Amino acid sequence: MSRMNLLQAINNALDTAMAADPRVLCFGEDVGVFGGVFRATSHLQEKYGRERCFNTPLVEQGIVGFANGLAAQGSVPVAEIQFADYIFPAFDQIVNESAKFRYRSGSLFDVGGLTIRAPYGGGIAGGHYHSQSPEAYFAHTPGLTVVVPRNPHQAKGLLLASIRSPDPVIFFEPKRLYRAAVGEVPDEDYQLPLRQAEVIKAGEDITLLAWGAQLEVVEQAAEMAEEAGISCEIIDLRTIVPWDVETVASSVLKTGRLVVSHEAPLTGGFAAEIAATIQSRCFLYLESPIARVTGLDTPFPLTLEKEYMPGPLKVFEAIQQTMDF
Amino acid sequence: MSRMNLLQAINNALDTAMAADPRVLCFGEDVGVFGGVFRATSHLQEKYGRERCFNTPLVEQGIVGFANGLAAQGSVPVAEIQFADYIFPAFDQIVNESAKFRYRSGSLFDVGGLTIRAPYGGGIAGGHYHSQSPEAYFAHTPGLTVVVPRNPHQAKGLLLASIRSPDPVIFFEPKRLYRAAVGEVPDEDYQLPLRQAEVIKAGEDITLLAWGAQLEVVEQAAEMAEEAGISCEIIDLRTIVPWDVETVASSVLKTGRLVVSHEAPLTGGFAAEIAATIQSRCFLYLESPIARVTGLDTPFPLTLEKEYMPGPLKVFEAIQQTMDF
Amino acid sequence: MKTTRSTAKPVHKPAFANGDDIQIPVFTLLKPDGTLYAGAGQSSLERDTARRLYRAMLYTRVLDERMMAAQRQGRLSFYMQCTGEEAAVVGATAALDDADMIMAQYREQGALAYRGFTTEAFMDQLFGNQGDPAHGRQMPIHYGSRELYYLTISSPLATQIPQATGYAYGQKLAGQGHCTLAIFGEGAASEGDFHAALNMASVHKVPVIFLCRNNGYAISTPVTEQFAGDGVAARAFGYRMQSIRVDGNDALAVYEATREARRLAVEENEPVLIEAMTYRLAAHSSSDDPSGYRSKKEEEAWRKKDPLRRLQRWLLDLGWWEEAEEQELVESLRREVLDTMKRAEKRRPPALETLVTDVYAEVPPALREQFDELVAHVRRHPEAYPRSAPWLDADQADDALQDDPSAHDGEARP
Amino acid sequence: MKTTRSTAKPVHKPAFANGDDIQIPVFTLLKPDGTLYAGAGQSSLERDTARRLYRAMLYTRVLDERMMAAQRQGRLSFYMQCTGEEAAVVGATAALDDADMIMAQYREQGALAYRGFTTEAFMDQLFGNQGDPAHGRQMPIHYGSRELYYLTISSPLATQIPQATGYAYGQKLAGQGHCTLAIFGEGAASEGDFHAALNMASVHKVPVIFLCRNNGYAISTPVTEQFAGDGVAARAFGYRMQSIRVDGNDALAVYEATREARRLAVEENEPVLIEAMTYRLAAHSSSDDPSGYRSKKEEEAWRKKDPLRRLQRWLLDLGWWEEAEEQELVESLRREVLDTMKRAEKRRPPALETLVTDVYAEVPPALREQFDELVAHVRRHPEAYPRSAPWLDADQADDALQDDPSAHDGEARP
Ligand SMILES: Cc1ncc(C[n+]2csc(CCOP(=O)(O)OP(=O)(O)O)c2C)c(N)n1
Ligand SMILES: Cc1ncc(C[n+]2csc(CCOP(=O)(O)OP(=O)(O)O)c2C)c(N)n1
Ligand SMILES: [Mg+2]
Ligand SMILES: [Mg+2]
Repeated sequence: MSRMNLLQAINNALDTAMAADPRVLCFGEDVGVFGGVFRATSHLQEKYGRERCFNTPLVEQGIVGFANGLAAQGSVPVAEIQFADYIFPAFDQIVNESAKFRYRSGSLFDVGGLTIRAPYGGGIAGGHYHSQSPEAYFAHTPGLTVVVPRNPHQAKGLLLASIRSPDPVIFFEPKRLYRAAVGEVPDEDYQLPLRQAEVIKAGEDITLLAWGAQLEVVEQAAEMAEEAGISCEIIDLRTIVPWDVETVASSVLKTGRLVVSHEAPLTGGFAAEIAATIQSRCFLYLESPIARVTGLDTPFPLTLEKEYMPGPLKVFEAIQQTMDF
Repeated sequence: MSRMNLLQAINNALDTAMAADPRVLCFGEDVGVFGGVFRATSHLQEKYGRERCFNTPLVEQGIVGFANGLAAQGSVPVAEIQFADYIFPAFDQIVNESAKFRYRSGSLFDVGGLTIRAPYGGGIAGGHYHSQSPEAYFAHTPGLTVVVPRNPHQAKGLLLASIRSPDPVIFFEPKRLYRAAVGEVPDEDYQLPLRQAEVIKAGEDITLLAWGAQLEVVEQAAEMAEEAGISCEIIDLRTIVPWDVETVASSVLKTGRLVVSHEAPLTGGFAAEIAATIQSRCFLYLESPIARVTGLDTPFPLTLEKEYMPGPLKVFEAIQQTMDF
Repeated sequence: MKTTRSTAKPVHKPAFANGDDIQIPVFTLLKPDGTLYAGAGQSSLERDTARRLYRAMLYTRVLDERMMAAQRQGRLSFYMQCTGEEAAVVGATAALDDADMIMAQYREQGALAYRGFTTEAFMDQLFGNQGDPAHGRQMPIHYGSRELYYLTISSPLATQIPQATGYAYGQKLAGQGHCTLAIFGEGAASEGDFHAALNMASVHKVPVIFLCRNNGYAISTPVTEQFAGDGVAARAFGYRMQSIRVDGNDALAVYEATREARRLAVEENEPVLIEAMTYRLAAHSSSDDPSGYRSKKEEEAWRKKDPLRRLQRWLLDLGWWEEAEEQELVESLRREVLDTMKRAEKRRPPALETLVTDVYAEVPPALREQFDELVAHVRRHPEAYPRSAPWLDADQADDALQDDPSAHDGEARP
Repeated sequence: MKTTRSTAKPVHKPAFANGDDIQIPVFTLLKPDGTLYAGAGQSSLERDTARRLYRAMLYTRVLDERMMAAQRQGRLSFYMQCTGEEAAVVGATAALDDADMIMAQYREQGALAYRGFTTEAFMDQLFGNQGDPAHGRQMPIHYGSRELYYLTISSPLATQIPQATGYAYGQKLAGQGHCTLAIFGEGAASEGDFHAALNMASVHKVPVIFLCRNNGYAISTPVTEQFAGDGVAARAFGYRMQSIRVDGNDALAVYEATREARRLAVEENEPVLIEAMTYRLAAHSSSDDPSGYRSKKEEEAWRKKDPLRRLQRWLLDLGWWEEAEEQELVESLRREVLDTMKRAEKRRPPALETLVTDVYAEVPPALREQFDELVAHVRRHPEAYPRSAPWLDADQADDALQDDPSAHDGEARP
């Protein structure tokens, strides 16, 4: 066990993966000598050489296209997109290619080895283009797995599982936690299960569901709620798609109430899918409407970022409203 | 009034727009001499010259980037993407640029003149890449307006409104209806309102909501239901975002039941947003869970397309289940 | 850190240039009549390879004619011909090692023919029946073969070009001396992915060959509206990449150029751009009618440069081929295609379950539920689903078979 | 239909080329010491323009120094310097008509300075306060001005390049003799949008100038890992586009090159690619520390080529500028920046409602509802929202004002 922040945990996971399997390669803009703008790939080039860890030209569609080809060839590419906001030039390579590679060839070819990492989310005064949470765009794409870790321990275990998953994975790293989240992380090689949500706190009255940095927010809201005598069950979805309906549904069957929170805008955010599925699964058990606490339906702002974000107070009020319905 | 198919109605709308406003330009792959692979832009080059209707090189990100620039300059570009499946290389230009142009500049600059047209949807034996319905990807993007017409009359009126809208519009044309849907279309210049759903059939027991080609399917299902004594209210959403919550909610408040149908895969499809919003708005009035009848969570197939699609029988069964809940 | 590698001396008058003086010649060996140009060096094409090459070109022509006719008869939903471009495609393939990877666009069935893709395999894909390894999920002509190192075709244009760069980078690390050939049209070369692929290949010194079939059109769009420059070859200079322009209707020249390109790629890790100057003799696809955008006269002029007749003449002159042999071969190929097509048309459709397999390595629970609902639905309405309902029980028997681990006998990864 | 414009004769031996022999010289007029090269023609730069140009370079330098210091003091969240590249940016701007459109990347504040963007406008954007026309929605340095024909900066790289092609196409149709200047880094030139933009510009003969600031780095990535070729200029030949390489630290040469480029663009509808060879003297941004990826020695060598001193010397020699004048100007600019910054820091934040305006031309009902809920929420927890809560009632007063139609007084469209 070592104390690490989330960034160190990511770096440690990449190091572990590269040491364990010579087919693992890390690349992207500035990931070489520099170790990435956040230093997630620090020292990897030094350790594993320029052939396995390198800078690419500045072209996201090329980075993912290149990674798709490598994965098809049998390598295990871990491509970095410098910010999730800049993943869109690669959208075609991800949505039309990575996601459909296996299906369209009947498993003659697949890009299962592919992992795409990107720092994501708000709360760092990044404005429009250094704050977005684009998970829902990818969640509408069968074939993709989308993972978001909430802390350093989760980050290492989930990233290792993503790299070794037989399916292409998009791994979004809540950059607000890069240095802020610190915790004990096993030194050895370990994996945490993909596609399984985790109940991180049991409770009776209401279920709170979130992922990534938003869990911290939800936990704070839950504390306020507990003080007001409301017992909250907190679930970390961890894998956005394919998502763990069972864990969420059984919790809601018990509590009868659900609040889902994410930073992305409300309309078409992944909370919509969760609400749609859960209202159908748990219809007769729901005591109040499923509530969504999310970013506004606007681009991500800067000066008024705090007002925009679904902070603990907003989640707490949603809990109250849901309880009082 | 003239009898036209949907393709002719589109062509007529473009012709009307170009005649009325010299700033309107139509371009895209093969839209020039050839008039587009579906002939939606037939004769426009002949009529308005090569400067206003022209072929572009084969590069969707360039087509939309170019169109964004033209719109910022004050022109009124109507860009064609040959198939909605090929809109993804332009995703960055649409989601990060068109959608945020006005917001990020505080209205110093905007691309309100922009319209992007694309044939879309399945049912023509097009397989993975000539069948997709990507509206939900765009619906998660504040700043965009997404429109889908259901018949020739709607197509002309909505396309003219889209071209003249002060916001960028993505206009998806159900290509299955291009020649199949025929109807009376006014010869004059007219617009139908954006952001307004239309109740196309009143009913008492259940609300059926769809858009584009899926309305035909829903209408067939409603006929079967009526025979079984179920009175259906049918709504055409028409504008996917920003969507008309009021019309849908008031219908559901009346019927207490809702079935939403679209061709795109279930998870993260726009029916999820509708279900999430409506369960919240109409919680106490809902007599059964909101049902979604959609494509499977897979890429679009070919030989078994019929099995994949949300056809009338599937919608009918969902109506029955919703009634019997 | 130098910001340029140029050693040119500074100038003090503004000197604009548009590259007009860069004249890229066409490399060609065979005259239109099939005899060698004076000055054409010895061809390195050996008898067996030459015959294999020509056979594959003939096969492609026969296949295209037959399938286009089938499409016209309404037996097939869609088809695309290679006609006129067989030399470019097959000539390049013949210059590769058979285990080099090919990532093509959609008009390159000649490459598969050369590598021995069976007529059955063609037909099963075209008819999307149970024999298609991709289970009838894609439109006709989206072939793929892992055994033959031919990546399954994907409709979105140019996406395979940066993928080829990545694949070849993996080949370089693997150190087995293989390379990747990406084939695409001059239209596809306008996509952003093209720029990405070439730049990355040259920066990372990747053993990849980019073969652009400049066939004059992208559907209806002539090259004059696709780019203002002199073809595609000159773009290589912007990346300091080796390039060559070759007569795409001259199989011999394409073969020689690709052979040398392969040497540069594999031995020197120098990526290469080849521009094959050719012409799409047929319509873009069975959905297209070129009469709206080009003249019969233009087509006729190119028909005279038929790559098949050209190579045939050379082979005949060398005594490596006989007219009689050809007639017999064509006859038998036609029969083979027709007979196989008839069988393929009658083969049953893919199992219903193939709708949900291969999305992920394993079918996730929620998708399995969607499938189960679908099966129940089809069982309730068998008349509405003639393609799947009749086979539901047969499929279940198949499933039982598939659960038998011995049935999984994995093929080795390429 | 010809598939190539080349008039080169066919060849019969495979002739590969990588463009190594294409040597693109650097056009330069001023020696590093600021005197003219022998052979340098007469400059067309007139006294007033020259002074305006130099002033804008000085202003930019002063602004950058002051704001970088402010960032270090924690007064500003983020900053990016133009330092070292002022000649490239301001020199090009000076060669334009003031109503030509500029679409820049983010390091081009010199262009705004030249066109008279006020210190207040800079500060209001940097501090995202109520005076920022974009209402503090974007990070610092994302300036924009409709009056000054300067498109609001967008962080995603290269997106403005095809937009520039489109904008310029619109200008061409409008027929007012204007053009668009797109400015971007050599890193951004690797994006697919670059390829799209240049190809479309040359096909459609668009009056656009592409100015690539080749400053050696894209964050930490040196040009040697960005491309293998000789810079960016040679890429123009692939599109048969006019191009020129210019010493980016020589304002005079940049001015002359851009002037001629503008003539080609506006009078002949010939798009032009200019590659300005320069160096990013400062860190990439306030978040970056270059010591990890480049040497002090390298930086020092470039510091000696400071574009300001070079132009200053030329101006002094001509008697168009005085040392004393400079000292005074710099002093007063520093004071102006500092004073304005102090005021800007204290200006109130944008109104809460600006969170939801400008997403669409009108706020849609559902978004209006979200906003109303937000207002109610902020009112319940004013202590948690110090940036907006104190102003809620002031904002409502403003709203009332805005509902007054006379307040909407529209500026003419550029
Ligand atoms: C990304 C994308 N855009 C558009 C299309 C539609 N489309 C299919 S083929 C084609 C023309 C391709 O021309 P070219 O690359 O020259 O190849 P050729 O057909 O001449 O062999 C187009 C526009 C597509 N398949 N993918
Ligand atoms: C699409 C996109 N990808 C990545 C980034 C992150 N990024 C910001 S600046 C930069 C380097 C740009 O280098 P260059 O174009 O050479 O400009 P310079 O900073 O040298 O002026 C990168 C990678 C971005 N802003 N947009
Ligand atoms: Mg072509
Ligand atoms: Mg740079």
